[in-house]
Amino acid sequence: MGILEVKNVGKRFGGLQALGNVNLSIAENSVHAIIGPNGAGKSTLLNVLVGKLIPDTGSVMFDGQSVLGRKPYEINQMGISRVFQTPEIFGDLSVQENMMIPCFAKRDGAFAMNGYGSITSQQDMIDKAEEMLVNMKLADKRHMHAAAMSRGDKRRLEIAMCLAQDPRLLLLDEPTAGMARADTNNTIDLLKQIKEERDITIAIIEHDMHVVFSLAERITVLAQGTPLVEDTPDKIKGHPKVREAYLGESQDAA
Amino acid sequence: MDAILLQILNGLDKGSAYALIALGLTLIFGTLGVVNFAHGALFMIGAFCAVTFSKLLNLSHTIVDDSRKDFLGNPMKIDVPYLHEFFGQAAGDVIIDWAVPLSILFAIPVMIGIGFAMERGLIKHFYKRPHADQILVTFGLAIVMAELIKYFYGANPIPTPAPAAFAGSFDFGALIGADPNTIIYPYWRLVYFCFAAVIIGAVFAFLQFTTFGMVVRAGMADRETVGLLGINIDKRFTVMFGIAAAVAGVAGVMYAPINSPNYNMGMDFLVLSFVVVVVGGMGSLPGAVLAGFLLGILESFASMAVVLEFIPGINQIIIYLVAIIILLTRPRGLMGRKGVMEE
Amino acid sequence: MLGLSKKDAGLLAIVAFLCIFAPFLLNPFPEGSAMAQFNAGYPDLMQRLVIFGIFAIGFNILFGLTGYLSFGHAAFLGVGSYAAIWMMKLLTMNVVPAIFVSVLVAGLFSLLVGWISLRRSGIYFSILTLAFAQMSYALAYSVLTPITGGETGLQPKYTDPRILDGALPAGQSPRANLFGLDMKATTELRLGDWVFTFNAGYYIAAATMLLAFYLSIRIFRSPLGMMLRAVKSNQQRMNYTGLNSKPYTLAAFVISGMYAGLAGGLLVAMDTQVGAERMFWTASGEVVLMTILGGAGTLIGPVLGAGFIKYMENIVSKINETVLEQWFAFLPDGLSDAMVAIVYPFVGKGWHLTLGLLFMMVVIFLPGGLVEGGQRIGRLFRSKKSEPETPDGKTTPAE
Amino acid sequence: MSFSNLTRRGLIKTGAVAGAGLALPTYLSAAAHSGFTNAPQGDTVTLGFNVPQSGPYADEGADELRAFELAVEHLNGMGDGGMLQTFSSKALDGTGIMGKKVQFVTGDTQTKSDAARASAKSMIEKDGAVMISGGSSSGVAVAVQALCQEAGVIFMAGLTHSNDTTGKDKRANGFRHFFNSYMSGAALAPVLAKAYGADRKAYHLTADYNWGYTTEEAVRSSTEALGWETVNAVKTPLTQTDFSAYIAPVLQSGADVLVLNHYGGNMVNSLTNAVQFGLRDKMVNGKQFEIVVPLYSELMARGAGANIKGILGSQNWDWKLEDQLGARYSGTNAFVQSFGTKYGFPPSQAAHTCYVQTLLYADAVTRAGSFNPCAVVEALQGFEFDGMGNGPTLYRADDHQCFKDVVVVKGKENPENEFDLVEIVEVTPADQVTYAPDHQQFAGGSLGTCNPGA
Repeated sequence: MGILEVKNVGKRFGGLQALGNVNLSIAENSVHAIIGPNGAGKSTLLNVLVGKLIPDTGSVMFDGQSVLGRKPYEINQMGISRVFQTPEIFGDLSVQENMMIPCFAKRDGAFAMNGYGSITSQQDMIDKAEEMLVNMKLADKRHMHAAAMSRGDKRRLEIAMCLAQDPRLLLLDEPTAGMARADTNNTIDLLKQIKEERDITIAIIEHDMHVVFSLAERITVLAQGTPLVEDTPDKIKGHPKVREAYLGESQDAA
Repeated sequence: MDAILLQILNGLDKGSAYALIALGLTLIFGTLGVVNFAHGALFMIGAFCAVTFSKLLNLSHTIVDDSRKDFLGNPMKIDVPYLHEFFGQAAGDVIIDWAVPLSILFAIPVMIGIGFAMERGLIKHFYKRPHADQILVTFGLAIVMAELIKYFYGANPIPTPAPAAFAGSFDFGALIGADPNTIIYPYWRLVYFCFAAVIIGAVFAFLQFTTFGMVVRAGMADRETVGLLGINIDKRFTVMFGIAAAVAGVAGVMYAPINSPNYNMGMDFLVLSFVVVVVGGMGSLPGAVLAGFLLGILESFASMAVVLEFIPGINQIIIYLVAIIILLTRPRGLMGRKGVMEE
Repeated sequence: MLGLSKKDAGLLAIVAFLCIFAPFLLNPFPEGSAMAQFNAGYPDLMQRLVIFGIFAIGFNILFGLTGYLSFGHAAFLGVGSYAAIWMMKLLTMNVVPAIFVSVLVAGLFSLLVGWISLRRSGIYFSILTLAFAQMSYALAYSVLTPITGGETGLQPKYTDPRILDGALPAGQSPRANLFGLDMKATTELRLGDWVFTFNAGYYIAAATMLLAFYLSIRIFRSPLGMMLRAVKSNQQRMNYTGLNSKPYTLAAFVISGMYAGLAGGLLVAMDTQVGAERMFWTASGEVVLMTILGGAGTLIGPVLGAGFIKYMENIVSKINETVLEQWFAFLPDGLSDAMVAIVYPFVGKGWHLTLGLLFMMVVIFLPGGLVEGGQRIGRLFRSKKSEPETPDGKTTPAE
Repeated sequence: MSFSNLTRRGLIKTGAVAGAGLALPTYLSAAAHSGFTNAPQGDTVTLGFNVPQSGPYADEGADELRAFELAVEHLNGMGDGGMLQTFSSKALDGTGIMGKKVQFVTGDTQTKSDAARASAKSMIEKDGAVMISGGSSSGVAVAVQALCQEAGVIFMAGLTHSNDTTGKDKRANGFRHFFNSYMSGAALAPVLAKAYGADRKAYHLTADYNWGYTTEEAVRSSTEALGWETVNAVKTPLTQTDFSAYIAPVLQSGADVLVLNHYGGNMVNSLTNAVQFGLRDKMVNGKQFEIVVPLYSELMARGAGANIKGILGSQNWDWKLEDQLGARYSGTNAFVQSFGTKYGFPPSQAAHTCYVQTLLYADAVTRAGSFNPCAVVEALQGFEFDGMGNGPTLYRADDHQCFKDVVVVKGKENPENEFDLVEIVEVTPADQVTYAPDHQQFAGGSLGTCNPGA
C-alpha cells in the first residue's frame, strides 16, 4: 500500500480522452518519476492529484484518505506540496516573507484572522523561515524582492517554501524545464540532498531523462492517457515499448 | 402579445446602441488590452460632431431689421445662413435638414484623427501599465473631454433633429394585422437599428475577410506570437484604435436625434457599456453584440407597466441584476475567454 | 511604541501632528488677504478631509493589499450613513450609537456583497461590486424613498421620536453630540490677522481617523496583511501553500466595508443628513481615485489622496470670476483681463477640468501617486547628502 | 466691480486684539455678542449663492448666478436699479443692506445634496455668509434648508418645485418664492380641461423620486377632479436617458393624453422621444393625442428644440408677462431690461426667482432693522408685496410659501429666436392655486421655530 494510490482514474475533455484508466501507486519515501511524450496526460494527472481537476472516474487516496473533491489548499494541508514548472512564488514580497507564509500555513491552517499582532513579534516563525533560508543558501537574499531573483534562486525558494510545510509528498512538475545544464545539476543535487535529509516521498514529472535517471527509484511511463509500464529505471531504459513510444524520439531532444 | 412584440422591437433598437458602443470598447480592449474609460466620451464627441456640423451649416451673417424690435426694444437682428445665399433658401434648408446624416462624413475623419492622436499620444504609453492606471488615465481624459465640450457648448442638451423625412413613426401593427397604432416605431429609430446592423456587420466582415483583419484577430488571440512573426502589430493596433473611435463616433452622430446631446452623455453610457462588455465576456466581439441586444430587450421588458406593478423598481436595477446573475452563472460572461482580465 | 516599529510610529506621529495642528496648517494665509481663498481650515472641510481619509484608508486595505478593485464601496458608506441617521432619528442624537451601528450595518452589508462578488476576480469582480452599488443607489433614490428619503434624503427633525433623548426645548433643532458635547462647538483663536478655528466635531473625527490609521498600520504589518499581499502577488501559490484565499479576501473586503461604514457614520455625525448621491458610482470612483492618486498600497497615500481631492472640490470650485478679478487687479487692465481669461476655465465651475488634467498628470508621471512624488523629492535631497540607501526599502510597503 | 475684501473676517482686523486671545466657545464662529450666526461686522455683509455649476443643470445655475450678481449690483446702487423701482416696499435705497455693502460668495451644488451642503457649510463657516440662496432641485433645496435651520442662517430657496420644500420638509429659516407641484396641477387642470375637454384619459410618466411623486399626485388629483381619468402611471428612473420603452406602450393603453412629470434632462429626452414616436399626430378615442409637461424650464426646453411646439405646461414667471398681460405684472420689464442689457438675452424663471429672493431678503432685513434670522423670519412671514413681476404676492406665515399667479404656457409654433420658446396661454390667479396649510399633499411637516444660531 503506497502513500498515494490512484485507481482507475479517467478524465475526458470534450472529445479528448486525456486520462484513460490510470492506476498508480507511489510508495512512501520513494522517488517516483512519471514520464511520457507531450500530450500523454502527465499534467492532467498532476492536476487531478492536487485538486485542480476532478476526474470523471476512479479514486485518488492519499494516506488512506480520498483527495477527490477537495480544494487545492485542503489537499496541501493533507501533506501534498507542489512545485510548478515555472517557479510560482510571491514576486511582490520579500524572500523572507515568501518563506514565512508556508510556515504560517503550517502552524495556523488554511485561514487565521491574525490581523493585529505584528509579524516581527512572531519570533518562532521568523526563526523557522531563517533556518530554511540558511539551509537553502538564500539567507543573504532575505530582504530581496523575490521577483528580482535569478530563476535558479526562485526555484530553490519555491522548493524551500514547499519543504517548510514538512509535506509528506512533494510533487515536482518539470522542475528543470528551461534550465541550463549547470542549474539542472544543482537542482538534482538539491533534491538528492533533500531526500537524504528527511523522510519524504517525491513524485516528479519530467521531460529530461538525465534528471529522471539520476533521481528516480521507480518510473511510470504514460502514453495517450494510460500508463504503459511501471518499473525501475534500469528496466525502463531497456523496455522496447518505452523506446518505441517515447525514448527514441526524445533522446535527441534531451 | 402586442405589448411584448413592441418591447422586443424596442429592445432591439436600444440594444443596437449598446452593442455599437460595446463593440468599439471590446475592439480596443481585445486588440490593445487597454481598458478605455474614455470610450463613452468618444461617443459623446461623435454626437457633438453632429452638433458642430449643423452649426457649421447654420453659419450666418446678421442683418438688422429696423421694422421689428427685439425684447429690449432695439432693432431686431436676424441671422441668415450662408447656405441660403449659396444655394437659395429651399436647397439650403434641405441641406440643413439633412445635417445629421451628412455629419457622418464629417465625423469619420475627425474621430479617426482623435483616435490616432489618443493612441499615439497617450494610450501607447500605457500598454504595459496596470489596468488600474489605464482606467485612471482614460477616466481623467474622459473628464477633460467632457469639460472641454461643456466649456464650448454649455451644459444644456442641444437639439439635433433628424431630417424631416424621418419624422413620425411606422405602424407595424397595420402591417401584421393588429389594431392600428398599437405597434408603432419611429422611422429614425429604425434607421438607427439598420445603421447599427450595417456597422456591426462591416466590422465583423473587415476582421474576417481582410488580411489586415486576420492579423489583428491573430494579435487579439496571441499578441506575442504575432509580434515574433515580424509583423508590425503596433501600427495595425493604432489603426484599430482609430476604427474603434470612428465606430463610437458615428454611433454618437446617429444617436444625436434620439437624445439631444449634452456633455455628460458619455458618462451616462460609460457604466452601462462596461456592464455590456463584461456580460458579453471581455474581449469577445460577438459576446459584446449579443449582450448589448440581450440587455436592451430585458431593460425594455422591465419597463412595462405590468412588470412594474408586480416588482416595483425593477426597471431601476434590471441591467445590474442581470449582470450579477450572468456573472455568477457564467464566470467569464456569455462568451468570454479564460484568463482575460482576471489577475 | 504601541507595538509599532520605529518607522511606523514616526509615521503615526506625523499624521497625529498634522491632525492636531490642521487648523493652523490649513489656514496659512491671513484673513482678508487675496490668498485667504486657499485657506481650508474651517470645520466642514477639515472634517471631510479626515472622514474621506478614513474611507480611503479602508479602501486601501482591500485594493492596496489584495489588488481587488471594488467599484462599489460608496454603497457601504451610504448604508452606514443611513444606519446612523436612523439611530439619530429613533434613538438619540449622541453620535456613539450612530457610529457603532453604521460600522455594524456596513460590515454586514459588505459581508453579503463580498461573499457574492468574491466568487469572481479581476474586472468581473469590479463589475459585480459596481452592480451592487448602482442597485443600492437606484433603489435608495426611488422605491426605497420611505426608508431613505429618496431625492431629499434624511435629516433629523425635532418631531422625530428619539426615545433616549428628552424632548427638545422649543426652538431647538436636534444637534449631534457626544455625551452632550456639541459637534459644532467651536473655539476661535485670533493671532493678529490670522484666525484659527478649533471644532469639537473635527477633533472627534480626527481622533477616529488616527485610530483607523493606527489599526490600518497594524493590519499592514500583521500576518494577515502579509497574507493579503500574498493574495495580490500570487493566488495560485497561495492555494498550493495550503491557504484558502477566499476568507482572506473576504476579511479584507469586510474590514474595508466597515471602514466605509465608519466614514459614513462620521459624515452623519458631523453633518446630520444623508443623500442617495453618496452611493452613486462616481462616489465609488472617487475613492478609487483618492487611493491611486495618493499611492495604492502605501499607508499614508490614501490619506493624502483624499485630502487632495476634497481640497480641490471645496476650494478650487469656489473661485469665481470676481475672485480672479480681485487677484489680478494689480496688473494693468489688458493683462489682468487676459490672466482672468486664461485661469478662468480651470477654476470655479471648471474645477472638474483641473481635476481631470491632474489625474492624467499624476498617472502619467507619478504612477506610484503622490507618495512616489514625495519619495522622489526625498531622494533628491538625500542624494545631495550622498548617503546611499540600503536596498531594504522594497520589502515593506512604502509609506 | 471690485470687492476689496472677500471675507467677512477681513474686516475684523481693525478691531482685533493684537496678540493671542482665545475667544469664548461659540457655535459656527459667530461673534459672540451679536446673538446670531455670522452677524455682519464692519461695513459689508456676505451672501452665499449656491448654484449648480457642474452637472446637467450647470446652465440653469449659470443663469441663477447672473441674476444674483445683478441683484447685488442693484442692492449696492449700481446699474439701473431693476425691480427696486417697482417693488412695493421702498425700504431699499441702493446703499447695500442697512448701509452695509453687499458681497457674495459662490459655490457648486453639483445638484447633489451632499455637495450642496458642503458648499453651503463652507460659505457659512469660512466666508461668514448670513444668507444662502440658489439651487435647482428640490433634493438640494431640502438638504440646504435643513442645514440653514441648524446653522442659524436664512435660506432663500432658488428653483425648487416639490411640495415637500414647504410641505413635509419645511423649516422656519427657509423661504420659497417659486411655485410648487400643487400649484402647477391646480393652474393647469382648468386650462387642460378647456383646451382638450373634460373627457380625457391620461397616461403619466413620472420621474421616480420625490419631486416626481408630488407632481404626479398634484396633476392627477386636479385633473381627475375635473373629470379626467388616469389610465396608468409609470415611474421612470432618474438615470434613464432613452424613454422609448416607456413611451411605446402609451398608445396601446387607450390613453389620449401623455403627462410627462419629468424635469431637466429627463424632460428633454422623454419629450423628444414622445414626439419622435409621432404621438402628437395620432387620433385616439376620436381625439387628437396631446402631451403635457407640468413644469416648464425654459433652459431645458431649449434642449428639446422644436419638440415643445404646442405643448402645455406651467411656469412661475415668464419674461413676456408684463408686455402681454399688462401692469399687474410690473417689475417684469424692469428686470428683463437690466438683465437683457447686461447679458444680451432675456432671463429664465430660475434667474427671476433668485433675483427676487435676494431683494426680498434684503428688504426684510431692512424692514426688520436686523440681520438676525428671527427678525428676518418675522419680517417675511405674512409679507404682502407687489411689483416683483408676479403681481400681488403673499409670503404665507404658515409654511413660508409664496402665493401668486401661475403662468400657463404653451410651446410656441414659430419661435423667433432661441429664447422665445413659449407663449403665455393664461394666467391662473393666485386664489385658485391657494391651498390650506394643512392640505394633505403638504402634511407631515412642521416649521418649528426660527433658529438664530449662536
